[in-house]
Order: sequence, then structure tokens, then C-alpha cells
Amino acid sequence: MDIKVNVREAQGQTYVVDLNGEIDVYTSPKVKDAIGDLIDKGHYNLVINLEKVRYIDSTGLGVLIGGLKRVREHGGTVNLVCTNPQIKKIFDITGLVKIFGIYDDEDAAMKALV
Amino acid sequence: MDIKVNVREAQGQTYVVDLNGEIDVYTSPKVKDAIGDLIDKGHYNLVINLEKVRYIDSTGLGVLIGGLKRVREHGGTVNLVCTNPQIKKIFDITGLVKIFGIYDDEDAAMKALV
Amino acid sequence: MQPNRSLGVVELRIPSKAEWVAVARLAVAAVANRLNFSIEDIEDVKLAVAEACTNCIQHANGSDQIEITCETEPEGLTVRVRDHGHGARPEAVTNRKSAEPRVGGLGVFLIRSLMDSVEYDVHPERGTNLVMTKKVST
Amino acid sequence: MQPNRSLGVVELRIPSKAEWVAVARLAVAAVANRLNFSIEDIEDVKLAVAEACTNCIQHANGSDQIEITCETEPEGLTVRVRDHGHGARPEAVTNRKSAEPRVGGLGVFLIRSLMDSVEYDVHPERGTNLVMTKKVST
Ligand SMILES: Nc1ncnc2c1ncn2[C@@H]1O[C@H](COP(=O)(O)OP(=O)(O)O)[C@@H](O)[C@H]1O
Ligand SMILES: Nc1ncnc2c1ncn2[C@@H]1O[C@H](COP(=O)(O)OP(=O)(O)O)[C@@H](O)[C@H]1O
Repeated sequence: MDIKVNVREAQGQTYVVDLNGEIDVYTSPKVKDAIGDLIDKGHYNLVINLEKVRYIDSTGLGVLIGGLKRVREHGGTVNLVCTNPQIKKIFDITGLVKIFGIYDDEDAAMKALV
Repeated sequence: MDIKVNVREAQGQTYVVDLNGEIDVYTSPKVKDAIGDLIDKGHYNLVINLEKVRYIDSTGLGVLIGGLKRVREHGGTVNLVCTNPQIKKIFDITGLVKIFGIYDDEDAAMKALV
Repeated sequence: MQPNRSLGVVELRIPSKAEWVAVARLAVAAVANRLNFSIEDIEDVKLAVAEACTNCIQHANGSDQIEITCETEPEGLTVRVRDHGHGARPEAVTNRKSAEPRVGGLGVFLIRSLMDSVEYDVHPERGTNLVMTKKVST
Repeated sequence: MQPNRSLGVVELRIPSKAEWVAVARLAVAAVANRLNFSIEDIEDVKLAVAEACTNCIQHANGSDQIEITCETEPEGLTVRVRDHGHGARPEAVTNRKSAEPRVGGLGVFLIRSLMDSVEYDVHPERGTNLVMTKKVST
């Protein structure tokens, strides 16, 4: 019912946001703040790791879309790591597969950034 | 919310009942039937493995106590395998630790039977 | 579905606040778990209920509670989510062909995608009454 | 606890049938999860609520529904479980010093052991109204 957010620096100018738990109308502000902080500090190439996310709703999707829009203004991008079939289905249904790079593991998501 | 019951023969005259899930007023009849079947067939030395039980209520405890009473009439016994601290606490509070042999692994529960 | 085949009705009332949506989706998932749904179907119902509650919280001004009613039948589950705020504008909750990827506007689209039937009954004064059904796959 | 410090009230109604007890205990566990309870405390509340519902089902003849109300406060959770059957005999629900290990008779004992305060209000016609509180450990 809660979300844990962990931000860590990876190689180069890249940051990884690890999310663990459930992203909904109650927890998504925490995710939004973490992503917003990174962007405010000038980090525009992000990997958001959703491997440990068991649940995401439209407010969570909205936070991801909002982040992507902001980094794109600076020529950056957001890649996602996602393996949960239910969550992949939601990205599918909503057409978000077409605007996000979605990868099965962090390595692939990192490589695709650069 | 459900219970899986698996009965298997171990060495000698001993049977093991593996329980996996939650034992409550809805699921305990299934457990009661499995134990009752064994006793009806003349098996009076039982190990009930609760390692994969996440939850037990008083109807579940009642089924275990009922089983123990029946096998004792035939000189048998019921040993339990239980590692979950919350469930151990319930056995403690209710004083059932004093009437059941409760063990941390199946080996110990089996050895104590014979 | 036919009301005479009911396996039981479960009713839930939560405050119209973000922190209680998880209670609603977990309770409804537990109800769905008693029917013959696949795990995927249960996840669908969970998300649809959460989206409906989220909309009550974000858009139903003047409503402080959300009522969720689950009617269970062997064939499936009907969930009613109702608030007593200012009802949705009918055009806001109609069926859209596809989701444009934008920050808002995915909730109703998801509800309509994930459930088998969805009906909005909207009233400016009485609030929004959403009735949605998920059928057990045969 | 003081009603003016309420963080919110969650109400649940289930049919008085064994298969719905799990919905009640999972919903109340989700409510408790929003307060500062330890996992152990949440398990205690879950079991107490389940025992109360089980008693409504097994003993409250003539009642077809169980009402569960959760009042949340920073200091703890008050859960009311009420049925409209033939009320419990007062002596059946009093405090016992210890549980004798027998097939029945553990439910009320567990409720009284696991919760911080327990009050039974029993009426032969109006049914049984149980109010129990768990405090957040400080
Ligand atoms: N319970 C409700 N009360 C009032 N308006 C609602 C309700 N549910 C939906 N709506 C309306 O439907 C619109 C679409 O909702 P949705 O697809 O979830 O996107 P979003 O919530 O991001 O706007 C909302 O903007 C709102 O105007
Ligand atoms: N909701 C209720 N309605 C009627 N009687 C009740 C209710 N709750 C408890 N009781 C009475 O209290 C007694 C003790 O309950 P309990 O300790 O759970 O043991 P058991 O249910 O095994 O008898 C019951 O036998 C019943 O007579």
C-alpha cells in the first residue's frame, strides 16, 4: 500500500530511480517529488526501475508522463524497467508503450539512454 | 484467503499434512476433513506442517485440537511444524504450546513422534 | 446480471481521501477472489475501482464519502462506486477510442478498457454513480 | 479515544457467511496499515476482527449481515463489529483468566487478549455490539 523511492547515480549523467511498492493517488506525490528534484538539479537522462512495483494507477502513469515531458524539453529522456505483466498491460492499453522506452532489465534501459 | 491441503506418507505409520495458506472459518472444514480421513483410516501419528500457513484463527485451532483428541484415544499424537512468529504467539496465548509438540522443522517433528 | 443469483453483497464506505483508496481496492480484490476470476481479472477490477475512487476524490467536490457496493454472482462481479458531489459532466465520462498520452484523462479510459460493462449515471446535484461489471471468463 | 481526532471512518458490511470473513479481516488490516501500527499489531487486529465476525456467523441466529466500523485516530484504531441476531448471553462473553484447550471457546478469549480494550454490548433482541480498540505503541 506504500511506495519506497530510492535515487542513485549511475554512470555519466544518468540517474536511476528505484520504486518499490504501489503507486496510486496517495503515494504518487512522493514519486513526483523525487523525479522533480532530479530534473530541477539538471538531470535529464533517467531510468525509472519499476521491477518492484506491484501496482500502478493513472496518477502514477501521469507522474511518469509528466517527467518525460519535462526532460524532453531539455533533450533528455526517461526509460523504464518493467517486467510485471499486469503493469506492462496497462502501458499497452494506454498506448504509453509508444512514448516510453520499456526494458526488461536495467542494463538494457541504461544502454538505450546513451 | 484459501488453503491448500496435501497429505503424504512419511516413514513407518506416519503421515504428514502440509497446509499452505490461511485457515479460518471458511477454509478449516477442508483441513478437518483431511485430518479426519487419515484418522478414519487408522493413522494416529501425524505431523501437521504449518510452515506455509500465514494465518490461523480459533476455528483452525479447534480443528487441530479436535484431531489431537481423536488420535490420543488411540495412543497416537499430533506434532506441529511452525515457524511463523505470529502463529507461535497464538499457540502461546491460548496455552496450546502445552498440549502440542511444536517444532521448527519437519525432521524434528518426525523424530519426536517415534 | 440477474439479482436472484446473488452470492452476497459487500458494502464499503470510505472517506473521500487519497489514503483510503488502497482499502477500497484491497477489499474489492478480496471480494473478487471469492469468485472464479483469474489473477489478471482481479487486477483489472482492482485498478478500475481505484480509478473510480480517485475520480470521486479529485473531481466530486462537496462529497466527503465514497460508497462502494459489490454484488457477487457466479457469473461475475458488479461494482457500484458512488459519490454525492457535483456530478461529472456526461461528456467527460463518455467512451473514447484511444488514450492520448497526457498527464490527465486516463482514468475513465482505463475503467472502460478493463471492465466488461460500464455505466455512468451523473447528476449535477446527486453526484456520480458508476456501475461496472466484470464477467468471469468461461 | 477522542472522536474529534478522527482520521476517518471506514464502514464495511458483509453477509453473515463464512466466505466473507476474509474480506473483513483484509479490509480492516488495510485500514490499520494507514496508522503507525507494527506488523504484529496489524495481525492482532486482523485476528480479533475475524474472531468477532466468526462469532456473529456461528452464534447470532437471525442476523444476515455483519457491520464493521473502523474509526481511525493517530493514537489507534477502534473497531465495532455488530450483528442483529439473538444477542450473546453476557456470561458467554466475559473475561476468562485463561484458555482451556478445548475445541470451542477460544474466540472471545483471543479478542480480549489481542486488543487493548474490549466492550460487549449485548441485547437479546438487538444483537451483539462489540467495540474494541488497539492502541498504537509509542
Ligand atoms: N466521480 C466524479 N465526479 C465528478 N467528475 C468526474 C467523476 N469521475 C470522472 N469525472 C470527470 O471525468 C473526467 C475524466 O476523468 P479521467 O479519465 O479519470 O481523467 P482525469 O481524472 O485525469 O481528468 C474528469 O476530469 C472529471 O471531469
Ligand atoms: N455475536 C454473537 N452473538 C451471539 N453469541 C455470541 C456472539 N459472540 C459470542 N457469543 C457467545 O459467546 C460464546 C463464546 O464465544 P467464543 O469464545 O468465540 O467460543 P465459541 O465460538 O467456540 O463458542 C459463544 O459460544 C456464544 O454463546
